[in-house]
Amino acid sequence: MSLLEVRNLRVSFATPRGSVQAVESFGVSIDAGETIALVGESGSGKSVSALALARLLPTPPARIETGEVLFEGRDLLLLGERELQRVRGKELGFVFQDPTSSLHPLMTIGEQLEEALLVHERLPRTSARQRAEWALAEVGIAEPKARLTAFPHQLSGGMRQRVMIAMALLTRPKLLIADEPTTALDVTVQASLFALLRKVQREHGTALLLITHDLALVSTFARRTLVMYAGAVVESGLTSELVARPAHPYTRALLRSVPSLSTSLDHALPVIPGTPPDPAHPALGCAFAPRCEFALTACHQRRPALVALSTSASGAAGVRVYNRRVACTESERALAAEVSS
Amino acid sequence: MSALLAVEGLCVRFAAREGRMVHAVEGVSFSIPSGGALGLVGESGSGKSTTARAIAGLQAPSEGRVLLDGEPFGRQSARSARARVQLVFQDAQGSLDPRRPVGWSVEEPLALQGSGTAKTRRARAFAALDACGLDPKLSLRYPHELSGGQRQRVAIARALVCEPQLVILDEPTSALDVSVRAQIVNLLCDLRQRFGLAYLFVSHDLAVVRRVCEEVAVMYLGRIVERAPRSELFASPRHPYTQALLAAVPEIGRDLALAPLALDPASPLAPPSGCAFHPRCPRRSEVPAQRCSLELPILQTHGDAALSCHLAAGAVPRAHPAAPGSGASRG
Amino acid sequence: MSTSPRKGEWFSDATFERVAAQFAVEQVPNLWADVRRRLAARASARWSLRWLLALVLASLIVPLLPLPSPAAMALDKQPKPPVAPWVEPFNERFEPYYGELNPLDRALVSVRQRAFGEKQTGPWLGTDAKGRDTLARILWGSRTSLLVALFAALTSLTIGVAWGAIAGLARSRVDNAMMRTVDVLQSLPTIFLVIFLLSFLNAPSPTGAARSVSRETVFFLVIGAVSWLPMARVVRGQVLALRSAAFVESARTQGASTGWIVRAHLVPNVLPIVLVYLTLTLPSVILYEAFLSFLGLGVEAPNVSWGVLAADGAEAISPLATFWWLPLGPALAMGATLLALGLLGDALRDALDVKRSEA
Amino acid sequence: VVAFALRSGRPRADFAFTGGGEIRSLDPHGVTGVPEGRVIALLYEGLVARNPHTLATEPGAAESWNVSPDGRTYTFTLRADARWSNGDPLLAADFEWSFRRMLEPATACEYASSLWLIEGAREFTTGLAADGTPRERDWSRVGIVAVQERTLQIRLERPTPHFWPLLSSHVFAPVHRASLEALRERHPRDWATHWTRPGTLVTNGPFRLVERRVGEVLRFERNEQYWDARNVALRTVDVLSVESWSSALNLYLAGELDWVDGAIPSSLVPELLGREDFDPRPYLGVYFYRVNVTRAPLERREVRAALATALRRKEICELVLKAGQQPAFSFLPPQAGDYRSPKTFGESSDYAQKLLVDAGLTDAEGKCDLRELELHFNTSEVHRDIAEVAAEQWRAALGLKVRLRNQEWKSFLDAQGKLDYDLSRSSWIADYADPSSFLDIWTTGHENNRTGWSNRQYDELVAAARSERDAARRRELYANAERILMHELPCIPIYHYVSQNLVDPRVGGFGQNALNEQSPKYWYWRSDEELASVRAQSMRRCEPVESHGPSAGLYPPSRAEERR
Amino acid sequence: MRRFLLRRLAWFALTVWAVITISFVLMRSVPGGPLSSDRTLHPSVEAAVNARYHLDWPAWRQYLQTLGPLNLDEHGLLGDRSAVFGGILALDLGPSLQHRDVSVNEIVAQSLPVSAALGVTALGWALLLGLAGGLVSALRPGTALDTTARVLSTLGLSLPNFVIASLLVLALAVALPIFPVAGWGSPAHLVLPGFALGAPFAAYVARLFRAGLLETLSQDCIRTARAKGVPWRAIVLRHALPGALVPVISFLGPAAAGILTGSLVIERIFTIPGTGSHFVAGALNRDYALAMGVTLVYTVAVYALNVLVDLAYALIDPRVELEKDA
Ligand SMILES: Nc1ncnc2c1ncn2[C@@H]1O[C@H](COP(=O)(O)OP(=O)(O)OP(=O)(O)O)[C@@H](O)[C@H]1O
Ligand SMILES: Nc1ncnc2c1ncn2[C@@H]1O[C@H](COP(=O)(O)OP(=O)(O)OP(=O)(O)O)[C@@H](O)[C@H]1O
Ligand SMILES: [Mg+2]
Ligand SMILES: [Mg+2]
Repeated sequence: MSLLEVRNLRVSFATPRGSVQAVESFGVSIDAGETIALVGESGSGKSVSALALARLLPTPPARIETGEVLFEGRDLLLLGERELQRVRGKELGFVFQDPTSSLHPLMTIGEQLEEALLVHERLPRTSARQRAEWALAEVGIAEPKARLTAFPHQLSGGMRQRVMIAMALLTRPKLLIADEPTTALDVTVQASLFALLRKVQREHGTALLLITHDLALVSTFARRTLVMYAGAVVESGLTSELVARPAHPYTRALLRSVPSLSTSLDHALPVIPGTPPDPAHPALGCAFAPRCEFALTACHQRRPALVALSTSASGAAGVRVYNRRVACTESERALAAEVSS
Repeated sequence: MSALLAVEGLCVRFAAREGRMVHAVEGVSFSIPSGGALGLVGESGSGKSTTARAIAGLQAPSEGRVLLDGEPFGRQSARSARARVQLVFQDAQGSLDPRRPVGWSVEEPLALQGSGTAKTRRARAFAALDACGLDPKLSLRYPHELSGGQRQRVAIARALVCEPQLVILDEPTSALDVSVRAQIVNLLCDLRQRFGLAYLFVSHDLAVVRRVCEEVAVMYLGRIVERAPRSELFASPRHPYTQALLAAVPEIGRDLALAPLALDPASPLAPPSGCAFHPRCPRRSEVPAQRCSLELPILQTHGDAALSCHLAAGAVPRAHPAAPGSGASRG
Repeated sequence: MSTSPRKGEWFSDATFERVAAQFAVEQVPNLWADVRRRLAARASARWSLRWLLALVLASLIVPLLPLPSPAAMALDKQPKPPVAPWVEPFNERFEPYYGELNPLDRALVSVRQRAFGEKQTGPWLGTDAKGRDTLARILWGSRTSLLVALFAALTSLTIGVAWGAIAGLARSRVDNAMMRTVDVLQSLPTIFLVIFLLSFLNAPSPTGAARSVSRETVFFLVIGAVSWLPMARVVRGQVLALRSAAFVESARTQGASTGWIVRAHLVPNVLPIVLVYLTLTLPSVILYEAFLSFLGLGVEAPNVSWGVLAADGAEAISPLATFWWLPLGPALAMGATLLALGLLGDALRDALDVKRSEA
Repeated sequence: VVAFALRSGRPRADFAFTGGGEIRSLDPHGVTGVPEGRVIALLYEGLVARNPHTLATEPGAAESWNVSPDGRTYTFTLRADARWSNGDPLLAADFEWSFRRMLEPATACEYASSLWLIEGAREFTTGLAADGTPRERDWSRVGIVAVQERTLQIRLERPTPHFWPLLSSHVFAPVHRASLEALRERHPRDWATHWTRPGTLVTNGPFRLVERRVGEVLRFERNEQYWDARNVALRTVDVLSVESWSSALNLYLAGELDWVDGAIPSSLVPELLGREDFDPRPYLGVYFYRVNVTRAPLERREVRAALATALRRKEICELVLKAGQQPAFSFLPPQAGDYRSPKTFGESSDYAQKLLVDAGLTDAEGKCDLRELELHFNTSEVHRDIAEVAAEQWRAALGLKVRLRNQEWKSFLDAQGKLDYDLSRSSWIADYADPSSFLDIWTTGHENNRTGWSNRQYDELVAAARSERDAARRRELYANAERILMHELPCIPIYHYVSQNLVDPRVGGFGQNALNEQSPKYWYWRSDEELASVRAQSMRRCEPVESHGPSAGLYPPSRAEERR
Repeated sequence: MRRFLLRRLAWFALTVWAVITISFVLMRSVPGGPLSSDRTLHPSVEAAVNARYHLDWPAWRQYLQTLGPLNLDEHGLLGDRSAVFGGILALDLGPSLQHRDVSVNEIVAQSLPVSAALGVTALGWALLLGLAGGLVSALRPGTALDTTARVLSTLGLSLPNFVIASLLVLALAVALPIFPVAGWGSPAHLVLPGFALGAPFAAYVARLFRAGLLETLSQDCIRTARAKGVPWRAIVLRHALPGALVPVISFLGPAAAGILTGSLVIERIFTIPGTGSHFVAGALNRDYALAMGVTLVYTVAVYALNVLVDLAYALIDPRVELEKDA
């Protein structure tokens, strides 16, 4: 059984101008110790899905319409607030996208770090403080002891982001959901942070759901990848396979647009023409169809389901091989042909 | 050809507790010609945003000056002059009025200049949103109803809509997905080519910097440590910090280098003596007599490039970082 | 590289045409439209607004209504408990004595006399110790109280908000001077001001002709002098915080003038808190009028105000005999009005709070 | 803070009453008001006192006296056992010194002028001789001499019948010289605030001050040094300061107060009238409107007369006031001693209307040409009520427009003093039951005239009456004066007061007199039997109310022995 | 911090001076004087009384006399020590002109603790009811509980406190004699007046607290706390409360001052010997000394409370810099 199993999550927001379908269908399953990357269009519902599965969205205006979030077999969506508290923070860590507003401006860094330990492990204050100090040192903050008494506004943006990461790692959760954890950091710091994450994962078997736009980072760090578009997962699979042979036209287009230090500057970066669909007025057919170069008439009429492309029994022993799934009528056909050939 | 923007000896210092000073920016000078693009990269907290804000006139420089077309530029400049320089804030959420629909915010610069009728203004706002890859229908939404990337694009559209001459972009693409990022990058390049728009581009994303900018400056603790044309900098970085930076860039197909630098960013409150980078510098031993920790290197110009490093004289450029580094196992 | 670009060519209008085709352009991105929509969606706001409008209307046209005169006494009657409207809907005992009236009201009263003649409503809310109709007095009294509230709202909104905004935006010296003025004014017991102004502005005229300044005017002046003080403080605090907000700075880099920033950014962002304070100021002002009436410094008889009625009503509460309808009427009127104001203010605040949208 | 402020409650006093708010002073030479007089009466005793039931003069500190045949020299013999509360003997010199103090300008005694009927007193206070020339102050020229240790002689300017009631009033109370002078020595600047503190204040009355909390309470205990202490029943008396009459009523009904005297809200009067403990009695005071005779239409007598006759006073008394106040058609109340006011005017709106028509101020259709008049009163509910009714009556009868204008007390007085009014509410409460107390104030230039009215004939009549020794002749002179006053009507009398005492039925020794004057030393609590017998004898038909007093009663030591 | 307090002290002196001057001018320009009474005094007597209280002095001299221990009469700068009182700088406000046996200092000393006790009780009621009401309605916005709390709070806001007080007396002192009808002396005497005085303030507190709580609860940092698994109660108490209290605290300054003066009506109804009645009595009786005394008390109270509020801000919010915002 996987650590986290999310099925068919649907989230909408009530706005004064009608309801907005932010997440249409989101599903993922994560094993212990595994790293899964969630990439996709900005505005495609990554953050909302992540927040929704931990039930951290304000309701109203948000509404979780359907779905199942099985964490170690329990459905988080059905848990009482009290039981949920026991899961959150202890077994489920969260790094938010915006560290500035996510830290409490009126509490010291130390207080905020200790809190989870005091709540979940009922540590005495002094040892909680000790642990907090270590955690700060771990994420590379100089003079951690002094920083414990600092307030968030006294830190630079990068430092705040690292505090958020330290806070999430403090209780060594079983699952860490990190929403763009390193956007405000320069690449050298980013590299060291990922080294730390990797170490924690190795030592504690922490699973990681990494939301990011950095496909290069994904390719080096995540074992599996989910691609979202317009509120739905459109492709998932092993990162290496997905990078090597993207099945969904959106994934393909995405990979094509990745800039790198080595590509030629002569041509403009390939982009996906058109604009993403308006979640307030979802289209009937495939959400990507209006921008898709391969779109068929069927694409505009029927929403393709996320289906398995191939089931391969190969791979090293003990390593589960995942279904490669894609939600595209066209590539389903094309890939099926390729695999069978 | 005279520079569109010239920054001369810019220093920004903040008063900190107990009478100490934060030397956020120290003696930064550069210039951007009309239609030029300078990338500003560097350590987080090294003063990039502060430089950008000082140029935009949001932060009074403690020393030095900013010239636009040879004229001093700042808070007191006329509205027409100020409209020629636009700033995209690092924090897109904060730079949009939380109680205004984003469409209103995009129209605001046009309304301020009083250009066109309400209808043409809206048309241009929609077009700018569209050019940044946003559905104009989103213009009815409030900032908090948008995703991080959508907000960032609104902020970019807002800066571009009034067709300035210079845009200062502070990490404009950090929250964007690659495809949108590509779109923005293309848009920026396109605008530059077609209309001679100039950029000061602050970013952590070196690949994007490489695409957008012709020249790149690297900052470390408030100072520019290296400045070079793009081809030169990415091909043969000369400052050890630049080298470390480039080495840490993740690339598809290349495994992440493991922490090449010690995680010990110095604080601008108490910068290290001598070269600010020396405590972390992997190559300081190559300079004799502990010169790095005693003497502040000065920024020396070599042709198009400039470098501030004691190694400079006898430095041998390192191998290109894109070459496969040490292998590390996957998590 | 082309030379300096012409304005308006970067983003072609073609895009606009395309967008406009699939998008209702009339839908202007407009905060106020949203606020209106949200307000309209709220039942409590609708009812409050209706009640307030009805009250304002009633107080405007009260001379036209077939009510007994609020001043005509019937001394042969003791305070009389209410008679249900269905028991005695109307009687024919109208006595057209109103005391002093302005020409407009006089005209309205004569219209009323022509229309209804001797007919007048029964004592639906009872009568007071001098046989005057409580309902009529409450409606006539609403004029003073509503005017006081209106005046206080106006001064708070104009002087208070402007003062606070200017202090918040100004450099430190001006700010300091302005806030110290507020300090001093706030430290001055209001009661002094009242007595001072009453005896000063209401000062004798040697000929015995009509006084130039009526007591109500004095009252409004005092209210005006003090009611904006807390508002100025609050607004200043908000403006101080907003002044350095990124979106204000961003507008500044666009070359926005201070006036624009105030109008376009500060107002909508300060408004929610201003509204909260306003809904707190109005009751306290209406009650202050009641307090002064309790001290006998309120409006002049035979004019009435809710404060006078409440004070009289409170006097009538005694263990010996309780004329319960005397305090009840004004209390209900005040309660309902202030409740409506409060609910409306809450609704407005919530409507402005774009984050907490309830569709 | 709470604990500090709530210093533990004192036990309830034997008797508690209130006369309204905080009193001005405990210095008998520094007060004028009725509530102050009540407190002074607890603390001090003058040479003579007045019997609360009969208002007859009875011995006080002086046990006997005689009057010289010319009626000008009074010789008092002080009791041998008269003592101050600290045990010092009370001597004639104390009285001499006290009267002198009263007359010293520096004392600033507001009642000093009432002593000017004593020979040389006026000159002593003002420093001016009778002809107005400045003159050295010389006490020896004043007719107050302590001829012996216990003999005091007072010489009046001329024989004065109302000297007796005056003498028993609180102004003539003695103050203790030694303690006052010692304090003055010690606190030259603020001796006054030290002098009246409990423990420092030395008095000679039936009670002495033991506690004072401003705005809250004055507590008194029986003065065991008082010569008649054996006849004083109450051991402790509280005088509470209660600003609001409804609160006073509440406190009374809850048994916290035993006597409330004051303006009971008129809406409650009907509820009280049938009760045993509320028995309004005529009171020596008149409620009237001053008319500013210096202003345009009011300088005409016809207008004033029209105003006076157009009022329907009965309506005001019965429907507004309700406590049995009497409509006033004369300035003096009917109870002013032997004096009877002449009949002068009546009420008739037709007559009033005719007056105006005859004067050419109202045309045949009854359209009044008079300008709008302003009715000026000080802020108070009852004044407002009366003014509203009066204004309405004038409007109905004369078609006159009358605007109301209320002012708070001090501004009101200021405006009245400056003659800045048309019609202004006033009242006059007599110090003693004598026409002079009412009619003197209307003489030309009298500081309490305040209407601008002046009449030579009137002045002469009053002056003649003042020195007339023959009582009947004197009454005659005063009646003629009042006739002039009520013809000229610079003041429009409205009603004569009643006292409105709300007093526990069990209280005995409570005086019901026209001055509502009380003598605290007579107060006691009736036992159940006595109460029952009093009730049985009572002529009034009223419902008995429950008493909060001690059912066993509380009698003075002398009576207690008697009963035993 | 010390600099802040020192600066505030300097401003304080200036404010007090301004208030003294303004009230002096106001008081003296109002018609009527401390001596005017129903029975006009004989001019010579009046002159004597005026001289006794130096009311015959020119205004500037009275003003200086009010201010300080300088006594500018013919006996030289410090005078012959016969001045009635020492002046504000000497903390001697002199005798009351109305209650002539007592000094204003004494009156203030006696009545201030009473008012303070009443005020503390009223504030206690206000905070107890207000915070509870605000909490209830903010935690369950939109529910019946919320609506009830809000309607109650509006009622509290809209009923004049004298009506509330009269009804309370009728119900809880007369009909059911649980509490004394009026008077002072025991804790039971405090309950009803405290409640009547505190009720409108409770309503204010409830509204401000509700608004503040809703605002803070919608912030992102609350989401962080929830993500850490902090129990809801701890979130409300530790994370949301400080921020939500800010508007309440800024209201408490003026409120406490209002309780000092606004207690007049309550004091009257319950016959409580507090300072409230002296405000009006001082002004109405033209008791210049008493009026000045209570004005000073009020000014000091308002100012001190404002400083306390600012300090509380700084205590709650580390981003507030006291020096900058003084
Ligand atoms: N409160 C809200 N009200 C209405 N719509 C919302 C709200 N919050 C988010 N949305 C919409 O939901 C969609 C998904 O948003 P989400 O934040 O999950 O995007 P994302 O994938 O995280 O994007 P990014 O990478 O830019 O952060 C977006 O279209 C956004 O506009
Ligand atoms: N208002 C301020 N007061 C005090 N110090 C400040 C202020 N603004 C910035 N600093 C300090 O100045 C330094 C430079 O900050 P700046 O925001 O320019 O960095 P940056 O290069 O943009 O970093 P990042 O990449 O994280 O955005 C930082 O150490 C920061 O702490
Ligand atoms: Mg996101
Ligand atoms: Mg930055």
